[in-house]
Formats: sequence, C-alpha cells, structure tokens
Amino acid sequence: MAQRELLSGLPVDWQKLKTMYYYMVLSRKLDERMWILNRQGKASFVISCQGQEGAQVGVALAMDPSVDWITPYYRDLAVVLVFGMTPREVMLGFLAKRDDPSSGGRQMPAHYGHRAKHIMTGSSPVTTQVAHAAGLALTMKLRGLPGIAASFLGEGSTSQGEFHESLNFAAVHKLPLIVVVENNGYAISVPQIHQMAVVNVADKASGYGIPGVVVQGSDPLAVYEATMAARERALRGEGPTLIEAKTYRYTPHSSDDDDKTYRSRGELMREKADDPIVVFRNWLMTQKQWDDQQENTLLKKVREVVDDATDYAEQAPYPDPSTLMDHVYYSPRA
Amino acid sequence: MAKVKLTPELLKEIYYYMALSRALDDRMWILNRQGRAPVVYSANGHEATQVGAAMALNRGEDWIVPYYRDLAMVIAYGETPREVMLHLLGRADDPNSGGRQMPAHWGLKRRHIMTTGSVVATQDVHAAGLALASKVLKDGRVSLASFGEGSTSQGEFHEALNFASVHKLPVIFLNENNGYAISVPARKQMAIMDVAARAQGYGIPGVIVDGNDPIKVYEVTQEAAERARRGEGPTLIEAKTYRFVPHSSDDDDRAYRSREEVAEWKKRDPVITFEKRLIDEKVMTQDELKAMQQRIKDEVNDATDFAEKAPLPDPSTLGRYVYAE
Amino acid sequence: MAVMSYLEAIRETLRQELRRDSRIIIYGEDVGVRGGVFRVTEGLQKEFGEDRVIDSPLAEAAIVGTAIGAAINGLRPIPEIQFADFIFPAINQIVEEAARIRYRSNGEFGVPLVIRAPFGGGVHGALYHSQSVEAFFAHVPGLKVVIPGTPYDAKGLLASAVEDEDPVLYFEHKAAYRSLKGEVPEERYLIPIGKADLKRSGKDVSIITYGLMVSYALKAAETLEKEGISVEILDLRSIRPLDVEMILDTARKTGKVLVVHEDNLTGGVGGEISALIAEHALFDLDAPIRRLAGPDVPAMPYSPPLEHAFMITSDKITEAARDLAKF
Amino acid sequence: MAEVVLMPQLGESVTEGTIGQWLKKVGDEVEKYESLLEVMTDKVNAEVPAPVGGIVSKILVEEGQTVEVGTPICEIAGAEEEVESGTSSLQEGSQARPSSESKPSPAATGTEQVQQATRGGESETSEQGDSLRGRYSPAVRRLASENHINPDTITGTGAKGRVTRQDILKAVSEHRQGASEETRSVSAEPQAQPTKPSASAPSVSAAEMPVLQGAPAVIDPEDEIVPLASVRKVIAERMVRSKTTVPHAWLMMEVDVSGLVALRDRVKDEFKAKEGVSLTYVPFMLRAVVQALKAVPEMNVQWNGDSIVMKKRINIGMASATDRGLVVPVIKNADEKSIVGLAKASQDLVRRARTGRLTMDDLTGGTFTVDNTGAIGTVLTYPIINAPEVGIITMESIVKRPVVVQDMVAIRSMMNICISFDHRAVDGAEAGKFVRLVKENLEAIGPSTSIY
Repeated sequence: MAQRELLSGLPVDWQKLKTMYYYMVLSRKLDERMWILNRQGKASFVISCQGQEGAQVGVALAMDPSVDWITPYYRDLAVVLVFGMTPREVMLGFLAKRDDPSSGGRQMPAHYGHRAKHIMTGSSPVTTQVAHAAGLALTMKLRGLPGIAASFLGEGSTSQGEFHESLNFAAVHKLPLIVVVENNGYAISVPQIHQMAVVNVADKASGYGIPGVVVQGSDPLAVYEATMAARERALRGEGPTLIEAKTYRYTPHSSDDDDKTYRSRGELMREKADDPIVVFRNWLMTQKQWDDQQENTLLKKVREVVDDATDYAEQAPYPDPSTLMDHVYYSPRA
Repeated sequence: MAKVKLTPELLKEIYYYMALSRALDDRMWILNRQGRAPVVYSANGHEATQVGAAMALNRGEDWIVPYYRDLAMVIAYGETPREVMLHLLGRADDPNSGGRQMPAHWGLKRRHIMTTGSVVATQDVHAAGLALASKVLKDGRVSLASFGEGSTSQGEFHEALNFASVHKLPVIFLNENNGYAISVPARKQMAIMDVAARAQGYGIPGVIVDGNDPIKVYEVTQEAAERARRGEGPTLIEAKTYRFVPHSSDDDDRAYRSREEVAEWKKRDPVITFEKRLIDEKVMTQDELKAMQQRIKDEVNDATDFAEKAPLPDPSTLGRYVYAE
Repeated sequence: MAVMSYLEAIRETLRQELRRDSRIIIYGEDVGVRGGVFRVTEGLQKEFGEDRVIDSPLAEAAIVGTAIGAAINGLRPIPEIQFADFIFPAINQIVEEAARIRYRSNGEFGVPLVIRAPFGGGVHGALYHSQSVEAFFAHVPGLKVVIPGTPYDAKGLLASAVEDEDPVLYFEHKAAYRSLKGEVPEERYLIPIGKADLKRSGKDVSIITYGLMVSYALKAAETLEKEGISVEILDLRSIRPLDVEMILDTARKTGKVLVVHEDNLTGGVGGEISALIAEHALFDLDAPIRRLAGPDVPAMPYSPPLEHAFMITSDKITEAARDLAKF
Repeated sequence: MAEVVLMPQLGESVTEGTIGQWLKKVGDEVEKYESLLEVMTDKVNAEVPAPVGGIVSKILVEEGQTVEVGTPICEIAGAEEEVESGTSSLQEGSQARPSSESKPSPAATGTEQVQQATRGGESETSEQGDSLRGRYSPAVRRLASENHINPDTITGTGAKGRVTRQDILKAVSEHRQGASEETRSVSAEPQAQPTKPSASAPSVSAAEMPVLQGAPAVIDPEDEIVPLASVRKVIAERMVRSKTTVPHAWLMMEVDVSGLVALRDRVKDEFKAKEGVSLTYVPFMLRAVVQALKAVPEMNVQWNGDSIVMKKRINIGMASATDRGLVVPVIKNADEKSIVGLAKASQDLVRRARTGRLTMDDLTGGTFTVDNTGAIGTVLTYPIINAPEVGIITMESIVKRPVVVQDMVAIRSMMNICISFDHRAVDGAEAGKFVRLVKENLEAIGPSTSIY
C-alpha cells in the first residue's frame, strides 16, 4: 500500500517517488554503460542525459503516456524510459540494430521515436520538434482528444526561429502544449551568456502572453509540480506553458566532444554536488523512505537490466543492407 | 551625436516629406488604376512613423533596411521622387533594382538604404549584420530595420533580436504596427497586446510610441540611436499606426476591415493633423503651406513625366549582375 | 613545403586570411572557445579576439542573415554552419537573399561572403550528420559552390572564395579532414573558382568527380592500372560554375565517362555533367555515360551495413570503371 | 584464446589515436568494462575500457605512439568465463564477430547484398541485349564514317562483341598502312588502269565530302596517281571548309626584332647547355602572341554560328610540317608558361609530331594558331584560318634591311608578321590592335630581357 503524506502542499505518493528514483538511476546507469561501449569501440556515438535526470523524470511522470505525446530531444533518455521505451529498445537503437524501434538503425543514437508509446520521431537539427509538438497539440485541440503534447529542448535551441514561431503559434491558438527547456548552461561549448541576453529562458514567455516558470532541475518534485500545473492549464484550454528547468550536464556534449576546452573542472565538481540522484536519495533517506539495503537491491536490479539490455542488443542482428531503399516512400506494412 | 533641436526648419522638413510621400502615393494609385503601374504598395497612414524615424538618424550615413511600406522613409532618406517613379514603372534607370523587383522593394546604396526582398523579416537579420560590421569596424553607424507586426511571427525576427541583444549591436528594430498583416488582425498574429512586450525576452528596451505623431517617433528613435551608439545594444520600438488603404493595389480591405474602423483612424490622419499643428503653432503660414504644396505637386508631375519617358531596360541585360562584373 | 591534413590546410588558410585582411570575421556555433566541433577554427579566437571569431547563438538563419548585412557594411564574413545538414534553416537567407541581392539591386549591392560547412558521410553520422547538399545550391544562379578534394586545393580555393565578390559555399568533407594529407605551400595562392583539375591522365575511361571521391577515384585508378586499364580523373573542384571545357575535353578524349558523387543520384551534379556531354560531345561517346552516386534514399543511415551500402567506396568506383572500360 | 583489442574510433572524422597511457601492464588482470588505457585524439581524450575480462597478455603499441583506428593495440588472454558460457545461439553470435562488432567490414556484410542495395543508385549499363554486334556508339559511327570503314567488318573486343572506339582506331591505322602499300603498287605499275584508284574510293565519300569535289584532274598516261591518305583528306576537307565558309581578312606589320636577335645571340649557347634544347625565336613569338591575346581577348574566341565562344584558356596551336602532312599540335595553357617552358613545350611537340607520337590530346583544344612560315624562307604569307578559331598569325623570315630610324638609315633585323582573321567574329580594329601588340611585345625585347 502506498503511503500518502502531504509535502509542501503536494499530495505525495511514496511509491511514485520511488518510481521516480528508479528511473533516474536506471537512465544514469544505462547512460554510463553506453560510454563504456563507446570507448571500447563498439558504438561510435553517445550523447548523454547525465545530470538532467531529475528534470526529465519530473516532467515525464507528471504526464499520462496513454493520452499525451512527447517530442523529446537527444538528451531525453530518462523521459523516453518513463514513457515506456525499454532498456533493450534503447540499446538496440544505441547499437544500430535491425529491431531498433526508433529508426531501424538508420539514425544516430538518442534520436528517439516510438509511435506506440507516443514518442514522436526526432532529428538532429534542433528545435524542429517544438513546432511538431505544437502541431500534435493542435490536433488534440481540433479533434477534442484528451491529452497534451510536451516538447523538450536545450536552452541553445531557444535561439532558433522555430522556438519563437512555435510558441507564438501555440499561444495564439491556446494549444495544449508544454515546452520544457532543459537549461544546462551550454550549447555544446557556447555558454548561455553568448546565447541570450536574459538570465531566464522563462522570461521569453511574456513575449507570447503565456506563463513562464523556472524550476530547479535537480529537484524532480518541483519539476513534477510545475508540470502538473501546466498540464492542467493546457487541458483546461488555457494554452501553453514554458517551463525552464535549470540543470547541468555532467558529460561532454557527446562522445565526440571534449568539454575541458570550455568548462573548468572546478565548475563541473561544484555542479556535481547538486547531482539530482544523490540529492533525491538523501532526501528519501531523511524521510525514512529509503535505506542502504533498498539501495543495494535497486542497484543490483538496475545492473541486471542494463547487462541484459547490453547483451541482448549486442547479439541482435544488424539491418540487412538490402533494406537500404525501404521506407523512402509509403508502403503498406507487412 | 548631440540631440538635434526641433527647429522650425526641421519641423517643416518633416511635414514636407510626409506630404510628398502622400502625394506620390496618391499618384501611384492613379497610375495603377490607369493600367500604367502594375502594382502599388502604400505608406499611406504610416508617414509620421517613417519620416519621424528617418529624420532622427544620420541620414545617408546610418543604414536603414526598410520594408515595402516605407515610401516616406526612403524619400526622407534621400531617394528622389523621380527615382521612386522610375522604380514604380520598372525603368532601366530605377536605382533600386534596374526594373527587376516589384515596386516598393527599396535599395539605394548611395544613401545607405539596403536592398530588400519580398520574404518578410529577412531584413531584421540584415540590420543586425550591418550593425555587427559597425561594431567591429567602429564606424559609429546605427542600423534601423523596419517591419510590420505580422513579420514578428517569423523566426528571423526572434533570431535577429536575440543575436543583436547578445552582442549589444547598434541596431534599432522599428515595428510599424498597423494592426493587420494583409487581412490577419494582430490578435490572430500574437497572444499579446503589444509587440514591444517581446523586448523583455531579449533583455532590451521595448518602447511603444504613437506612430501618428512624427515628433514622438523622432524622439524615441533618437534616444534608441544614442543608446546604440553608446554600445548599449538594440531597442525595439513599436509605433502604433494604421494604413488607410488596402495592403496593395491587388487587395480589397473591405473583406476584413469595417469602414467605420477606417474612418475612425482617418480622424487622426498624420499628414492632416501635423499640417494643422504647424499652422496652429505658427511654424508655417497658410501661404508658405500653399507654396510647399504647389512645389510637391510640381515634383510629383515632373517625376511621373520623367519616368514615363524614361527607357525600359534592354532585354539583353537579363543575364547581367548574376555575379560581380 | 609542409605536409598538412585537409583540416589543417583550411585552418591555416583561415589564419592567413584573418591576418591578411582585418575585414574578415568568422562566426558560427562553437567556433570560438571550442575551436569548432571539428577543431577547424581551433586557436583562432585566441589569436584574433572575440570580435573577429565570434560564438554565435544557435540560429542558422541569423548566422547567414547577419553575415549578409555585415558583408554589405564592409566586412568579409566567413560564417560556419556546423554541419551542412543544418543549413536548411538558413536556406531562405542563402537562396532568397544572398543569391538574389546583386541581381535584384541591378548590381548595386553585392554579398561577398564564404559559408563554410562540413558535409558528407561514411563517419557514422547518420541522417543528419552525413548529408551532401551541394546540388541544392548548385541549382541557384548567384551562388558559387566549391568542394576541394586535396589539402592543396583546400587552401587555394578558400583564398579565392574569400576574395570573391559573391557568395561562395565552401563545403568540406568530414571524412577528408584528417584522412587526407598533402603538401601545402606556405605562401598564399589562388585557385580560380570554376577551373577543374586533371588529377590523373589516362586514355580508357574518364572519372569526373569532386571532394573526397577524388582520392577514392585515384585509388581505384591505381588498382585498374595494374589490370591494364588507363583511367583519367577530372577533379571538378567547383560545382558551380562548372568547368565545361575540361569536362568536354576529357569526355572527348576517352569517350567513356563515369561521374561519381556521394550526393543522391537524381537531380545531382552528375545529371548536369551527363547532359553537357550529351549536348556537346555526343559523337565522341563510346559508351553510355555512367553515374555512380548515392542511392535515392533521403539521407545516409547510421547502422554500419546500411551506411556501407549507401557510401561510395573506392571498390565501388573500381568496379564501375572496370565495367565501363570493358564495354 | 586471446582477445585482440583494436584502436577505437573516438569521434566523427577521427582516423587515428595516440596511446596516452596504459592503465594495465602485461600480466595485469582486467575486468570487462574496466579502464584499460588512455587514448588521445585531436578531438577527444578518453579512457578506453576493456572489451572482455582476462589477463593483459601483450601490449602491441607503446605509449606515445599514434596508430590508425582499427589497429590491434593489445591482447587479453583467458577471456572471462561468461563469454564462453552463453547459450549456444548466443555463442554463435559472439564468435562470428569477435571484437569489432559495430564495424563489420564490407566483406562481412556480403558484397552481393551491398551491390543489390546500391544498384538503384547507378545507371544500368549492363542491362543490354545478348549481343551488341551491329549496335554502334556515336564515336564509332563517326570514326567509321570519317575513315570510310564499315564497322561490320571489324572484330569487336568490347562487351558482348561490341566494336569499341579503340577497335575502330586500330582499324584506321591498319587501313592507312594498307593505303600506303597500295600507293607503292600503283606507282610501280604506271600502266595499270588510271581510273582504278579513284573508282575504288568509297562511294560514300563524294556525298559526305562535297568539298573535295572540284574540277576533275586531267590524267595523262605517264602521271602517277596517289590515293589520298586519310590525313590528307582531313587536311583538304578542313582547308576547303575554312576557306569557303570563313571570310578571311588579312593584314601584315613589320617588326624590328634587332633586340630579340641580340638577346638570342647572347644567351643561346648557355641556354642549350643548361636547358638541353635550342633557343629559337618561336617561344618569343609565342609569348608575344599570348600576351597580346590576354590584352585582346576578342581574338581568343571561336565562331559558333549564332554566338561567339570566349575561350578561357589560351591554347596555342603551332602549325608544323611533317612528312605525313600538316599537323597543328597545341600548347595547352600557354599563358602559364615562361619562355623556357614555351621553348620546351614547342620543341617537344615538334619532335613528337615528326616522329608520329602525337596524341589526340595534343591535337585538340587550340584557341589560336601560330605558324612559323619564316622557317621555309617566306617574307609574306596568307595563311588559312584553323576554324573554328578566328585567327592565325605567321612569323616570317628575319632579314637585315636598311630602315629609317630617327631620320637615319640603319641596318636592322626585320621580320614581317601576317595575320588572317575571321571577319565575322573580329573586325580590323581588334585584329590590328592585336597585331600591333604582338609587334610591340617583340620590339620591347632587348639584349638584357630575362628569359626566365
């Protein structure tokens, strides 16, 4: 039985909070395994969620994957796991195997997509997905569907014209949309100060006449709460919300990047002190909801899941080269 | 640049350009309805905004990147009535494009008027680029892009403001908000009342000004230019105004605007109210006014005759200026 | 003479140009502190300062659009698009503006700017980090498109692009960056835009190609030489304007032409070359013109077998040229 | 069983890596996923984890060394138990692709399939009928027609028996040999029927080359009849075409080349010793012409019916007499060559022309022609334009003549230069300007002019 308490005005379902923690740890460990496989030469590319799990899990768990849609970006491993993509599926995509549900091995890793799980396929040019999410939301509004759409992006992407065009469009038409900016302070090497002349991305909301909310990404509960409010507003037909989660990424931009050229190690260590996983675990422990034994059990289970996903994907077949020309145009699925 | 005092001469000059623009505009419509000019885009109603802004700049030195409605701005900036008419009629000597572009696609290098295309909001980024060069070259110039409120929905508007604010570029973004993007009213264009509110998202000043009052536009533009020259970055100015005519000679605005609304705005016609003000405040006498109006009429007649007699481009020049020559 | 990689040749040319002409500025995403994601601009911000090597916001339309304004106001901008695949948000500024400005202003305004972008595949870059986009731009009068195939050409073409009064798209093959090395003179030199280069003389088959494919074709030619097949290789270097004369010369010489490019087959540069030869050198042709090009799928897939199936290799060139020689 | 560890590819475009540090030594035990070494590339520096567990048995690349991606760098012996203990199907999978699973070699993926998949991207030249005999390419048709050869009589060496261009060219040269043998036999038997050779000429020739039809020759019994060699026919056809279709205009100027003569006299011995070729007046003339063509690009054009083609390159044809007839080999990109380069290029071409070693490439692509008629002693020539070029210039004999210099009679070395030009494409003004520039360029040469 889930225990219910009241925490800063929010009714808390402890089982849900443990689920939150599980997904944070799972995505972290899966991510770490990917780096290992990359450095072993088994995978040519990794792009990480590490450091942003709190923001991602907070948003995703406040949504309803049965009716809502998401357009994630390449850092959203934790988001897609919560939305139902399995670790095996993630690894199949990572190793570019035939049964990769995102693209059958066609796209780079972390370009998630899963129709059945309401994850819209994404590309590499940033910010296109925000317009897509507005389109998904437009359909929901026009057809009276019950869900909302959420789009995820980094703060660098807010410089793109499509960010502006999408928010403007969604605001004018009061679309059920949440735009989540995972602000980790860097667009690859470019710090936020060279990206925009404002401190908060959320300040941009006023230019569209919509709410802009700043939350601490290392606090999944705060993110969860803000998302719940935004989702309810969207469902009431009051239009979109811009949520800015302040986060940090612990890895370089990707396995092709070397962040030592643009971030100091001191800065990284300071930021790591606010690791969402550590902070959240400590909090659960102070709330007497978590202990070392539970932690060890969880880590063992996660390790098993990650090993299983790795082995499964490593042994899975590659796509057949004869399928190169498939799916350029429509063909009825077998 | 020290603040220029609003001398009677300056006020008269402002009026002169506003009235000249209106007269040219009227003539262009006549030529269109006579079948002599294929299409007309008007400044009609926007004259105060355009002339006020132009006069506040270092004309011919600072860059302007106008849009198709900026007839009054470009003539205040030094494009002559003859040149305007050569452009309208697609003549060989049209200095804007040699008869290549549609009318109202301004561009006059001699006066630092940047060439413009038809796709809206591209000019916002160009103005930021001109200002980037000024910042690097330290040439003391300011750039001004003008645009309608409809084009603020374009991504390039956002990219330009963001870029310019990050790099504190000497640029002024002048929005001539007339409430309609062709037929689409502003409320269907944006979920906010004022374009100026967007400035907050870029950490720059957003100023709202009465676009039918050339003096107020002059003052805020001058302030924005000074801020830009001090290296403090861009300003977004929103001039609230109205166009009295359809979007173009191909448009019929009765489909989307009530005649009452148009009549209501016409009570505040900037040319008429400013003329009255100059007389009331004794800047000009009735005789002076009449003389100026006669001069304008003569200039418009001369420009029309000149352009109609001017040669059309030689078809053999079709392939020229694809690359540098 | 120093031996340099293709990437170093580009970097050193940028450095030389920045030193030579104070009007030149470089900007784009990550070009400053990070020195570019491929490290092409490494060290340039340190040497020339933040005013001349600028980290721009992540907005391609703004990068190109502001470069247009800056060019008109007296600078010589060299904007970088981080990957050619990301050039499309800027296509409005490149095609509708940069390419048309001179023409639409009757020659009054010109846009001297060089847009650099890494392109091409075979590096596990998948659909959005592998594209060849040259044909889109080669179609547009007002633009020039150059693609060097050697470090030497990379330098001479870049210097010419910088001097050009018109917008030049300068595409750099990612797989060439570190794999191609060659001698590059220290002094500045210009390779005229629009002039192709005969990289190898032969009599049985002509291969017309550009970019990374030049080195693949040279390798194929060596293999075929051992089989007694003599291959001529024409490196176009410029995709627009094309060196029509040299294309026709080599077609007339061997009568058998193989055009190779990594870009998709349909509507690619190969089609234009084939048409030119068919129009002007029909009576010298001894075999159908053959095109070896990227298949008509939207872009290069990631998974190794699929990527290999897409990518043109030296083996595929060898096979195609051999077939043609035997025809 | 030892596992070979390969240098991984750390980043797009990276082709090599440098071993920074081995974190394990030979004999050390290493766990799967444990860091094994540090690799530095110019994109990233990274720790590389072990692909399997076991004992490091060999280190193949030392610290500080740089090797290509895919190079074996160490071996790990006694791979840990779990690798061996999978289910049989798993084991099959892992053994089929040991350590570089993510990068199968082309061979591993099956060339057949790959070809299948890429076929859509190639034009399909091999999809032809069974035999290609009797189907001729445009080049074969043209060459056969020009040389009056029936391609049906030639054995094709191409795919499916196709007659190739090379087959035709081979037949042409054989045919030519045959023709010269025939000549000898005719001359050996003057009494043979005089009309026989002309009757044996292919009937198609009259229709195809009307230009050769002129007033019929009067043949007396003692006359010798020599059938036309194909080269002669080509020359004849071109000359007739040029002379009948191109409105030739002509003009001449005289040039005082005393300075040039003095210069050549001064340096020719040294030049010969140093460069290995003789220094003639030709390269100076070539350079003077090239410089003039640059200044008057209207002369470096080709007539194209309804347009004029402005040639970008300056390729100079040099009319040369050989025992097989007149040929015009071409110095390509003559504007990029110095006097020395021109001297070498021209003498190389002349030598190869005389020994019959010119290639097709040598004979095509000219944009303007220079004819050294002076070599045979002329002082005035009216050359025929090598159409579609629009001009041909001659250099005549250099002779010492008394001329008036500053109102005094002096003995100077004088040379005439004559030009024929296509009056459709150029007018006298340009041609005159051009010739004057050639003259000025030549006269500017003095004893101390540099030839390098």
